Amino acid sequence: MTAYIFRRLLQAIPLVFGILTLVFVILQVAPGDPMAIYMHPSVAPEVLEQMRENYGLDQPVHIQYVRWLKSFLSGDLGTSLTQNRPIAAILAERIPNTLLLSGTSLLLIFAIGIAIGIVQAVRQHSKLDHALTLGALFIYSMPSFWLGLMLILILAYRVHWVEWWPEALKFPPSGMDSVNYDLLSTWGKFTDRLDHLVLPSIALGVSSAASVARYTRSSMLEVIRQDYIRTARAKGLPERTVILKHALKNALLPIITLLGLYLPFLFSGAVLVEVVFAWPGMGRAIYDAIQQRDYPTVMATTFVFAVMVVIANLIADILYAVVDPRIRYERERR
Amino acid sequence: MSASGGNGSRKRLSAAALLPGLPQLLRGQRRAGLSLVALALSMLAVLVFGFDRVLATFTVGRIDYWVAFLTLLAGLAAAWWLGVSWGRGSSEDSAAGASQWAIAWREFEKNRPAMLGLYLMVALYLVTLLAPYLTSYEPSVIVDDIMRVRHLAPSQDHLMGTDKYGRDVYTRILYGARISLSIGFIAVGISIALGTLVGAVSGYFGGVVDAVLMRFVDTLISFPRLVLLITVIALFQPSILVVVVVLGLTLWPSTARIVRGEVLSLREREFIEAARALGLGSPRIILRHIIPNVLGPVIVAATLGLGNIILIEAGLSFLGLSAPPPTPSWGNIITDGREYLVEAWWVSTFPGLAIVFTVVSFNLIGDGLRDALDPRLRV
Amino acid sequence: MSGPILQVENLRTYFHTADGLVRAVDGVSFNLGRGETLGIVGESGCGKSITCLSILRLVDPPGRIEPDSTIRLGDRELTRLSEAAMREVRGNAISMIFQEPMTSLNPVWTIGGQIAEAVRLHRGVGRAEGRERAAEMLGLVGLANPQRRLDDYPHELSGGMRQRAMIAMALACDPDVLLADEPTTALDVTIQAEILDLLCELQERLGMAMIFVSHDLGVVAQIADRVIVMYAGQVLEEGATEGIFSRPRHPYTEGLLRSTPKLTAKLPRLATIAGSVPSPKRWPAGCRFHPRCPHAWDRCREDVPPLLAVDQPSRCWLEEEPQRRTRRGEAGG
Amino acid sequence: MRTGLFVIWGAVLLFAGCGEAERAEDSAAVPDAERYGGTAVVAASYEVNSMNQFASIDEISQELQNFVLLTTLIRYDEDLQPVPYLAERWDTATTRAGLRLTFQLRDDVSWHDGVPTTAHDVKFTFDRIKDPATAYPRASLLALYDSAVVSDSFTVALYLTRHPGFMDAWRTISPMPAHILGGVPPAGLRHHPFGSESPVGNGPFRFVEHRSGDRWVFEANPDFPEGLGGRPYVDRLVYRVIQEPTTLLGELIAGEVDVYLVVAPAQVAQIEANPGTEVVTYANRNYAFINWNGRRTFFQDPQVRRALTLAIDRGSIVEVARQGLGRVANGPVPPFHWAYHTDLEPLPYDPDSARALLEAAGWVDQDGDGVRERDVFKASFEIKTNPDATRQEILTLVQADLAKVGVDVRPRVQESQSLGQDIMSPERRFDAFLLGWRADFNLDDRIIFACSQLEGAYQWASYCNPRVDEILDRVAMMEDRSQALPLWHEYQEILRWEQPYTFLYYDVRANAVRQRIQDVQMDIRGDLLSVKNWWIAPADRR
Repeated sequence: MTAYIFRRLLQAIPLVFGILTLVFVILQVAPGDPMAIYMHPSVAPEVLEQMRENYGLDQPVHIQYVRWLKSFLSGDLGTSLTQNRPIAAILAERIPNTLLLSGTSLLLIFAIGIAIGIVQAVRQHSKLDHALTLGALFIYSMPSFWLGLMLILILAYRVHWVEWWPEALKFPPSGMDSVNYDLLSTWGKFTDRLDHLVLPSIALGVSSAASVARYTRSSMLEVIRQDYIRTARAKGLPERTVILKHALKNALLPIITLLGLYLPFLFSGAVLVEVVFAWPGMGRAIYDAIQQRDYPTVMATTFVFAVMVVIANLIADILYAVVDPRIRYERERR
Repeated sequence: MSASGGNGSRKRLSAAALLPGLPQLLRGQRRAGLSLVALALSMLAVLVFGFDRVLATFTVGRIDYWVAFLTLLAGLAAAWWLGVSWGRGSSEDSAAGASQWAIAWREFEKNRPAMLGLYLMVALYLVTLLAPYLTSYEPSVIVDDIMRVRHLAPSQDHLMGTDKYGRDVYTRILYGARISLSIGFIAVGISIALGTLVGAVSGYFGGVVDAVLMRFVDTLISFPRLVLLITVIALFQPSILVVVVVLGLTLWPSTARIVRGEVLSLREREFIEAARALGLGSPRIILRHIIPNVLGPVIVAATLGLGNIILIEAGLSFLGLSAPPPTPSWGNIITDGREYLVEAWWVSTFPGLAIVFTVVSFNLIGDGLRDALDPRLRV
Repeated sequence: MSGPILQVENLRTYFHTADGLVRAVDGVSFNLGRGETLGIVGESGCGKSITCLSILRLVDPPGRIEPDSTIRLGDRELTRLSEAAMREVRGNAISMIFQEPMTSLNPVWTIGGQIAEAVRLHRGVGRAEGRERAAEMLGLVGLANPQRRLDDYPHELSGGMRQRAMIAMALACDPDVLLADEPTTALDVTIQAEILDLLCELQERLGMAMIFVSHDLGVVAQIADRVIVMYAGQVLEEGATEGIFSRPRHPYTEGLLRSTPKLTAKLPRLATIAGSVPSPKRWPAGCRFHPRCPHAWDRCREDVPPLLAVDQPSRCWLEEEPQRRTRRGEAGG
Repeated sequence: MRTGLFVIWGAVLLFAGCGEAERAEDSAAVPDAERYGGTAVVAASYEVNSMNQFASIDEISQELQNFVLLTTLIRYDEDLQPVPYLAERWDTATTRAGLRLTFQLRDDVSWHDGVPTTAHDVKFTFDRIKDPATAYPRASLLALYDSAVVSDSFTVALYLTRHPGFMDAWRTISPMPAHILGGVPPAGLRHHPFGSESPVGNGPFRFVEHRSGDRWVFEANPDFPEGLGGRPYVDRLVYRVIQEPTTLLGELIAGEVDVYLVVAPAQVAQIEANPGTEVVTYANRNYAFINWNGRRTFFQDPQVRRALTLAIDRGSIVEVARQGLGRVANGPVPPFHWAYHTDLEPLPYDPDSARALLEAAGWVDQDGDGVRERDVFKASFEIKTNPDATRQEILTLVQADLAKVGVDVRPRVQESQSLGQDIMSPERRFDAFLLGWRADFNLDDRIIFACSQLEGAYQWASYCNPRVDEILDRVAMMEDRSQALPLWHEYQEILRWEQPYTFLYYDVRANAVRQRIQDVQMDIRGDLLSVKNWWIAPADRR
């Protein structure tokens, strides 16, 4: 197993390198000047030149590239042009936030998606099945930012046409916690954080949950047709046990590979959702950085995104091996 | 059921001339009949209720009017021609060894949600092409007295109300369909063409070519898509052209993967061996023998991709990274109206619904196609 | 002997599909005595497996056991039991072994776990006891080193070992009736024989009754006390094994026998039965075998023959009009 | 991003902003002791870059620096006259080279780490600003200043060339702590953790926490000297970034946000309709304009530029795009400024005259396509702007208006950085663009309209009028306002006629405030002007 993980890590190196190069090329080709934010009448041209020099932007492209790679390899992600602080420090603040949000969403996606998928498969062709299929399809077809705004209007803001919405189901529409977070008790902090997670994680995850439900349903239907399910039934096991113990674990195998697929998707979605819900995560960091042509931040953030995706795929593979004894066996034999 | 004598065919001709679809209905082919009736009636309705706008085609001379005019003519012609010819030789067709596509179509036809999606899509495209005949307003013209006509609630004059500039939302959605759908179509076209080519080449040649191309594909895939799009579009100035090209250039890797997988299994099959034995060159084998055989999964991916792109375009509009205003893409209309959601819900709600229904119909078609084209899934 | 342990009467299992009614099992009746082995033979698609699954009420929708069918286990009428009561029967009073040892075991759980599961469920014992019983059963079916095998996953066993494990699982709760649905078909010939011997031996030791389904007459001849021949969802002939094999009455049985290779007899070439099993959506009118029967005449096309004669009943009008038997039929189609 | 470009260069003013929150009348009844406590939450849709004066240029950073964390030497009173703040008093003396300005600092202000604030801090700050290696973005504030000399711990003398409004710089520059930053090389100041991780100030609030992209938290500084008002009433002040306006409005309505700075015009009506919130408006220093590229044939003719202005319904623009938050502009001097020409009427909305002017200039629609031509040139061009919702709305309206007089406009939204690059390039890569200026109290328009600047980075209109040059040169050094006023008026009259820009409107700032926050005063001097006096009645505290 260790050898396998090691091999996978080695394979990831050219991938990460490729991503870095790609981003560098795009940023170089793109029109626009990172120093433009400082251009206004009271900034003298010499001052701009001075800053350009300070940031090493006066160097030829290939030198900049090599320099950046070098400093990156030595663990220095550079300094943000707009925030004037080490990018590593910014990311250290932002990464946990994005992980918290996408992690919660992921949990939601799989918990809700799998539960609905099972219900649908077990009651295939029933009215409930059709209704859920249709509902999932509609949710899946909704733009996430639109859903986010609707959630805010209904659940947080309670515009006049949704005044019937119960007060208890109101959730804060922005930020990670209340302004008095640091004054709360541990339990208070926990519930406060949870409260703030509700809306963004729903907006981020609901469409993926719909697609997980779809996959689970078809995977489950496939598994239910298998001989070993009949064997389990022939043993006299209650239907619950048959489905939850014998069918589910098998049906989950293809779902686990989805994990690796959803993570880049979640990180993408995080950009929109973090903007709508004022969530101080990486998605917004990269969006702001792009908007302000903060090259070093764009490159560093992109790199971290890519590494996180690579790690996610690795985790998905390992998880797959854990759940499926057949694969474990083969790897051990190798 | 086929009409053997001249008498029967004359009767059918007159029935078809009266109303296309009537003979099919009389023969009990409900689906074909009703579709034809619906097509003919809707075209006639456009002609009757929008007569002055149809006439305006000749005076305005704008290209979209002519497109609408041709669509109308084609629609009417198709309705009557199909009314006469459709379903005449159907029994003979099905008897002979039908092609893979005919089998797929028969499977698809049985799938009711997929057919619903197909009807929705056809209607959508007709509406898009006929847009100038379906409204008496212009999408981007702002009248003088804005304060009087802005944010009017839906009414008979303005089916879906007016926006903050007093423009008719219904009209903007009609014209916006054109933008959103073309962005989708062209982008999918680019990505499918590129993805198929790369996938086919990679799978066919294998070895170093495959390794290099697939590493590149991996790189693009492990990149959060929207992040990549935002980066590139923001840096190159949002415009329809940039959005289309960038979407097309970033979405192809998944197609490439699908195609490569198919090609890898195809490569070993006899007919490719045979082609090689005949001494055909690689480009020819790829183009003539491999690509036609991987079209099925590619078409499915394309249909699902269309819906996806419409959603992505909306997201980009929200971030101000799509076609600049006043171009009415659906995403733009939603974004325009979102600040006024409370006072004027209609501005954002209707384009939102348009997106949802369009994406739903593409997804229904895509799922139907997948079921129809994949023999393994056939029960 | 106090009467049969299992009585099946007029069993009809129909599938109500969108394309029409499929009468997979259409009026099957038989008895199974205590300790007896009943062989069911017939070509694939004739309803043998569905009959077994119907006994356990495991037919998947849209399949349904039609009303008036009766399946009596001792004094219990299985068709009327609640689902919960039926679960008590499955794997406990009646258990089943399936054709495909490769796919009939759940690939993601250990063998031991899968065997112990049934024991714990029906015997209400704890984890340790269940495990012990599983090991005991694995030993019983002749697996070497049963304790270690408990923690193996199915893919770590060979086909024959898996079928042994399946048998162990089926017998773990001492069932009264064992349904063996082509348990040896998927196995190599040598292993087939081992498994058959094992089944015979276990049946004698444990004294249970067994229904042994197979399309292989040779295997059935070896193991069964009595045989029923099924075709197109019906029983065509029924009788003691020896009688069926030495004096087949129904042309279908004859055909089957003739198409079975024998080491002893020397035939110029192996005979086959002309045509194939008809679609269960549209059984032929009259005698269902008539399109393939070398002796068929008008009556066969129109009237449905009942099971005629008593000691070895056969569903054939030849029983009434034996003179109709043709030479052509003897030669084989 | 949002503010686009702004000019900041000095002068003194006469006219004060009009808006001051109409507060609860009974506020005076609450005894002072009961006012202490509670948390006030300020939010806006943009990030605060840094607490480091040497690095930041955005408006909100400066407000937090000058009113919350740090202290300026002087402040303006309601008549926009300098009043003492950190500097107890000052005097001026004429020297041979020009002027000597001596500040006497208070001796009871200390940095939040306990070290007293002294004249050395002022000199340190002055020296760093003057040092090009610091790359201080607003270095031109002190362009006419020469040197600083510390005479004792609390006295510092500054030598400068005499010019009008020389005090204005000290309203916006807060001294920085020399004992912390003194050892940092000038080029490294920008990256010092002081900016966003460990700022130490000497103002009414102390830094507690900064979470990037989320919030800044400050707490009351109990040691803030009585002479400057003492400890602020609220315990904590939180600044939150909420990018999406809809979300921000939701938080305001829900009561999670107390002050919403720079309300989107579309939301004003909703906030006013909501019980518990109100909108505070005041005329600020910004004005919006369309810059016509004078190097293009079409825009060279003042007649054509005037026609374009006449054809644009600026009243409607203010009503529709700004929800009435603005006033139609007639020139580059906003109404707050003492030199504003009160009797000058803006050009009216008059499409008929516009058509006549265009025709007179030779622009006629010859081929009947609805767009005018002259020779081979077509009256068709691009107007760029940055991705700001209001600006895009305006552009949409402008396009519609100009279409009615036969001028074809293609709006183009371009992301701020590359737009900045395009318009400042020596090639002037644009036809026209829509942006805004922020006029400072000390107004000097030479850089945007003077002939000498034609090749400069900011003379986008390529406008040159010798008389305008003369006026601008003279008023820049004229300290006597009564003498300067007629010149200023003439300047405004000329620009109204020649329209190098189409001046769209003078901006009115709208901020939303929850009523529980008492004694909020916001005007042209700043949104957070009165932050240390804000208080919340005990019952209203969260």
